[in-house]
Amino acid sequence: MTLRVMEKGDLASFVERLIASEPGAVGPVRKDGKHVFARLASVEDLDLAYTTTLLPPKKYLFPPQETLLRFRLGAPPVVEPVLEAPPLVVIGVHPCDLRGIWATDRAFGDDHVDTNYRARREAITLIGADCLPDEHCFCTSVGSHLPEPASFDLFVTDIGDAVTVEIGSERGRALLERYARSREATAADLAGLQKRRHAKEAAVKARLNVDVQMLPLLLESVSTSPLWEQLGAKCLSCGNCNLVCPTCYCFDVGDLMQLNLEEGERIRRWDGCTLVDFATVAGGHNFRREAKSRVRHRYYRKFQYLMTRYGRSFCTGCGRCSRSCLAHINPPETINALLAEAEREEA
Amino acid sequence: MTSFDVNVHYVTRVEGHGNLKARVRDGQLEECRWEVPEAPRFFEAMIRGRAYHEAPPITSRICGICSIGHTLASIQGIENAIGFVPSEQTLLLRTLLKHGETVQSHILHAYYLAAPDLVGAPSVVPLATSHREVVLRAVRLHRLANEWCDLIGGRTTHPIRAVVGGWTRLPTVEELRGLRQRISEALPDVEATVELFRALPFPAFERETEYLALRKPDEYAWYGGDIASTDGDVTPLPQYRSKVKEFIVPHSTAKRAKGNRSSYAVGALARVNVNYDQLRPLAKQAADALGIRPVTCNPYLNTAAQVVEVAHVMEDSLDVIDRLLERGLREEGYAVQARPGTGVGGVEVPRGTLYHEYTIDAGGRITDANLIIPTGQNHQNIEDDLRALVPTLEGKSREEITLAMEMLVRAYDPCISCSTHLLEVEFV
Amino acid sequence: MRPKVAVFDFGCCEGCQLQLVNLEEALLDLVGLVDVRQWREAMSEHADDYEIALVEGSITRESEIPRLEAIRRQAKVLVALGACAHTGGINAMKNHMPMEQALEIVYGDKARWFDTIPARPLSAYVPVDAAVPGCPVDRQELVEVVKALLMGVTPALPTYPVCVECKMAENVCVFDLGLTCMGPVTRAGCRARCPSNGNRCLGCRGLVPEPNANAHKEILAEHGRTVEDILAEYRMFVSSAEVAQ
Amino acid sequence: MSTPLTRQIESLYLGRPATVTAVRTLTDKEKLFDVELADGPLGHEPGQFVEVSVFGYGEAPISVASSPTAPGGFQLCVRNVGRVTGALHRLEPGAMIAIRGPFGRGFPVDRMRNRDILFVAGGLGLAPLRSLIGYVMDRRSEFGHVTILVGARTPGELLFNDEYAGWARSPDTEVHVTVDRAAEGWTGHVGVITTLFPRIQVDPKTTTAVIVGPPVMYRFALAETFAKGVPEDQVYVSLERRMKCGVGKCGHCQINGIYVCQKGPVFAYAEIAGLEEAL
Ligand SMILES: Cc1cc2nc3c(=O)[nH]c(=O)nc-3n(C[C@H](O)[C@H](O)[C@H](O)COP(=O)(O)OP(=O)(O)OC[C@H]3O[C@@H](n4cnc5c(N)ncnc54)[C@H](O)[C@@H]3O)c2cc1C
Ligand code: SF4
Ligand code: SF4
Ligand code: SF4
Repeated sequence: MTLRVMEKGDLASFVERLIASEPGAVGPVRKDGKHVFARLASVEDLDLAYTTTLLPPKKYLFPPQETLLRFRLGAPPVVEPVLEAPPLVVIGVHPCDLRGIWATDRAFGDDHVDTNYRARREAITLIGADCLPDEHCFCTSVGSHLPEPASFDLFVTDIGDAVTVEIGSERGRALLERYARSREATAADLAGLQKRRHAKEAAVKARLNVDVQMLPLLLESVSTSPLWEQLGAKCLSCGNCNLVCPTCYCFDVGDLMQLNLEEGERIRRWDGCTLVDFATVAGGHNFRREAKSRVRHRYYRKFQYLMTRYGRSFCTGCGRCSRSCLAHINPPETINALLAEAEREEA
Repeated sequence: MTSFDVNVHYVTRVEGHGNLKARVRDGQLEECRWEVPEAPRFFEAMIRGRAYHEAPPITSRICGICSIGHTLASIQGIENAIGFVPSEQTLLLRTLLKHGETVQSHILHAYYLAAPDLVGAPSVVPLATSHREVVLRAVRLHRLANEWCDLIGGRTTHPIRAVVGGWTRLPTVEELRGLRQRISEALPDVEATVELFRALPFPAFERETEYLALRKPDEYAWYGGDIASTDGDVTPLPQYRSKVKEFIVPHSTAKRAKGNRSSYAVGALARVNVNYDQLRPLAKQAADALGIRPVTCNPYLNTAAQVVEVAHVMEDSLDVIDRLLERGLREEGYAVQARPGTGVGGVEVPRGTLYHEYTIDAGGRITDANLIIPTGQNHQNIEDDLRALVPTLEGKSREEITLAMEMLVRAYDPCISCSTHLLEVEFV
Repeated sequence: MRPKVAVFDFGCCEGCQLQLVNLEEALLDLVGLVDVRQWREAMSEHADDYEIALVEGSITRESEIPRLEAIRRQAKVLVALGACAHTGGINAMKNHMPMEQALEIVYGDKARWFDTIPARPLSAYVPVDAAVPGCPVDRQELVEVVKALLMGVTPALPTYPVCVECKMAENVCVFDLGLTCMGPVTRAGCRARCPSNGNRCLGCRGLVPEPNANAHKEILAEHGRTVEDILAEYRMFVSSAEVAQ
Repeated sequence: MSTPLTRQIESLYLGRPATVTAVRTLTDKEKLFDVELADGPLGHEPGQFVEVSVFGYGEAPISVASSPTAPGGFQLCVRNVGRVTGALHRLEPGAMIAIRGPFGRGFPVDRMRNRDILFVAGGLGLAPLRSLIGYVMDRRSEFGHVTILVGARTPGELLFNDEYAGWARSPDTEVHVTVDRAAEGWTGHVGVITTLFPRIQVDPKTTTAVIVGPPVMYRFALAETFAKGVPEDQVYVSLERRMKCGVGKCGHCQINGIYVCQKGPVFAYAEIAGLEEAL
């Protein structure tokens, strides 16, 4: 890894030049007192002093709705695959969201490679940034508080009077060389970076009271816990937790016709396993009829099913679901309650 | 001499249901009933006990055609009741939204509902082929008006952003600029509309009538003002009940209203008659071209007056937008302090003056409401017009007379769905 | 063969029919794909051989029931257009007060002249094949439903709540703005129009098929709404639902 | 990355063009479609499924109902339940559709070779089973005794009833058919499919059971099979789930940690026995 250092003023002009010269630059901007990733018209729009955005940058890799095919009916129908991949520089991605991208890279890259995801992924440059945890963040508990090494092109950390820039890829290096004035990092800079990281770790308050790698095992024993019943009673089946989650990637597919009923497209749209009909089949049979089984499924996906398959937790600790669940269902409380229950049983 | 019965069950191409029943004997209208079998919907009762801020979204549902007008009248009535004074920016945006509705509704009525009569077509559907250019122009203007209301109000019908206290969301500067550009680009379509209606044969028929409209000293009134009559008297809005006298007559089916005479009219023609001096230049030209000057007493020309008003509000909107842009848009929020009280809102909606009166208690709940819609005010006038019209049709066929009567009803653009005060009565 | 369509209305504000007109150019296209046989609000032509009936409004008078039944007998497909037809809509607010009282408030001593019954959705009297929810209907959804009918498909409504579309639109949740919202129990399909415009969802599209109303009411209470407020909330657009009683 | 790219290259969601060459009505709700791919054979194993596109309507997972040993294209047996299946039902011979797949894991024919096979098919479950039955019939000598149990709610709902006699004529093969409710002219057995079990002989040491049917059927049919002593790893089922992509992405078909489209739809009972959500 190469570490460079930029003066703060130089960071602003770097961003300004990215906005001016690269085809698309997005970053966190304010919206009704929160933050969202959005187009940057100028560096003034960018607000790096944020905790999490409402939606993770997933929306650029796997948009809420996306066209897969376009077709024109006829004999034979003319069908054309659509792979949209607008080049994009995403500025200010936090470590948890980089981990989220690590996760969707795995899920969409496994076995049958998802061509649409891959095309977008290849067209995106990720410039990470360190963050300001709030009471919902628990990244340190799932090991996503440090920038995922292979996931970013550049990663910027504020060390007080300057910023360090980690170079994660050739693409990142090229951008830096082309648009930024930076210098070699000194031992003092490195110390500053370490200090900043420790400060951030100390600032993360929410936590899972268990080593994350133990979670698949823990969940093995608690699938019939009364806790699921309690959560099911509170859950609105609103899907908020799915939709805001950087590692939820389920989708629905359907055809949309134009009014001429001759041309149309096949689209995919975000779906969520907490929604009532997620597992309903023709004939009306619902394989996860009750809210409790849907909530449970979601937790098992994050901390057991996908974790077992890919080796690391599919929860990034970003706390988005905790923030957006009106019923206050959140991973730290849920996991800690399950743990306490398992420990009680053991005793 | 002609003798026959007219019985048009559901006059078509009006918003809502209206039945026209008449008995003509020897060319005289012996019996005439303009019936409104619309279901009563009890809005005044339904909002009792509701929180004051719920009145606008609920009363908006009185009428889908003038839902913006209902929303604004309701907001105005509530704000007057609780003692809230809206900001200038808020008022400018309300005017802009109101203007959007005026274009929306007037274009709909003039082109889609009234024009087919004037060219002898049963509806706009065949016109889509025979007069494609005209229909496409109507669609363009209508689309503009709808997108305009979407932009300012958040939705074309039942606006979302306009609330007691102000706005939940403002348009952006770019959006306002874009709207301004689109409105100015549409002015040629407005001129073409004036040309079109100038060439159409409006029936010649006049009956002396009292016209009522809101009036303000400094501008053509849409939102608030005093109640001015072509008879010369002026009534402050809070005293509306002294001017708008509601009554029920035994042979009628709807609650009606009268002013100085047995009946009065509200609507586009009433407004142009009352506020002619405040029309913008483009609208003045249109009025000239269409032969309207105060006081014009041909009810068929209400449609022409609508065209004049379209010209007026389009031009006025350019000015409103300029003023908004000059001031710069500011996030003001919409928090209010509510105190108990009674307040009246008066808004000129496409079909005439709409009154919303509310009484609010100390807990911010509505204890009483009175809503008077324009079409109810016009009912008696429509009937009086019909009585005067039939003898002038001497020698015409039964079909022609029926059509002339139907057209007259349609010219009022009656929006009967606003059935807060409309009732169906079975007479024995 | 273009399917023959007719448009009807019962007690309502006619804002939903208006959305048909508001389709603008798309309406011209549509008129090419279907054969409009009657539509009182827009045309004088009138024929009774329709196959698809778009019916707006709720049933609020005894005398409307036979008319609705006649429409049902003729139509192969009966579509409830808008909240009033689909769920009873705002008209059903009056069902929560004694009918005599409602009459008296509005009509005083003339009250006895009226034929009025509690407002009910069409489905309270006849089978309904499809619905376009909302007050007013969403034009995009309206077009989707019409297209589905033209393609021979039973239109399916989302069974998930408005929150889904609200999150996709990346709105700040109105609960975070200090207000409360019907979104979590309201059927999606409007692309979260009200929250996206800075307001709160009032529930005009009706409830999702399986609302967790208890949990929702608890959340409203937690956000400072009184029991009275909460009931009022449920008694605006979903008055006829069980959870509003 | 400087130019926006809409690359006209391979897409995971693009199917292969195919033609419906014949349509046969089987019951009120099911039709059988003969399908030929424009670019060559499907190359499926018994029990696999394909994603069928009817453009304008969407895509649906459908099991291949014919054996790979059958000549020509392949067959799909489709029940009309909604958008895509309804559109399929309206197709005439000559119509063009698109096919992705074959997907999933089929029946392990190699493990079944030389063993006795007990087929239990409830309702539409016969559609995927028929691909295996056809395979076994075409290579009859490679398998032991074959018992086929077929059940449907009513005689009118029995699928492929013109083929039962042919199967029964194969050496060492028995076919038993039952309906839940009889109808006029029905002289056969009446009762749910489990009522056929007392009539058959099963050697648990040499038998592989293959059971496919609606969710409600499994519990009872499995109990009967186990009661005959067949071990859990010699019992195969084919599971249906909601499924959109067919390739392990969309998440709908997941049963606990398992994707039906990847690991299934065919499972040895032993693989899913512990999974709460499986049956
Ligand atoms: C591996 C597999 C093999 C199958 N084999 C066959 C077969 O051989 N023959 C056959 O007729 N059917 C088969 N099915 C079922 C078939 O896929 C569904 O009936 C079909 O997808 C319904 O689509 P539709 O568009 O017609 O219905 P829709 O209009 O989409 O929906 C109708 C109902 O089906 C549910 N549904 C929607 N999508 C799916 C889906 N992908 N899977 C299941 N239910 C869904 C909906 O919740 C709704 O209740 C199989 C399913 C799977 C998973
Ligand atoms: S499960 Fe919740 S905390 Fe974990 S990654 Fe998803 S949204 Fe973030
Ligand atoms: S956000 Fe909360 S209430 Fe909504 S589905 Fe998720 S767990 Fe349930
Ligand atoms: S604003 Fe309303 S609809 Fe949107 S997420 Fe919040 S509760 Fe749901």
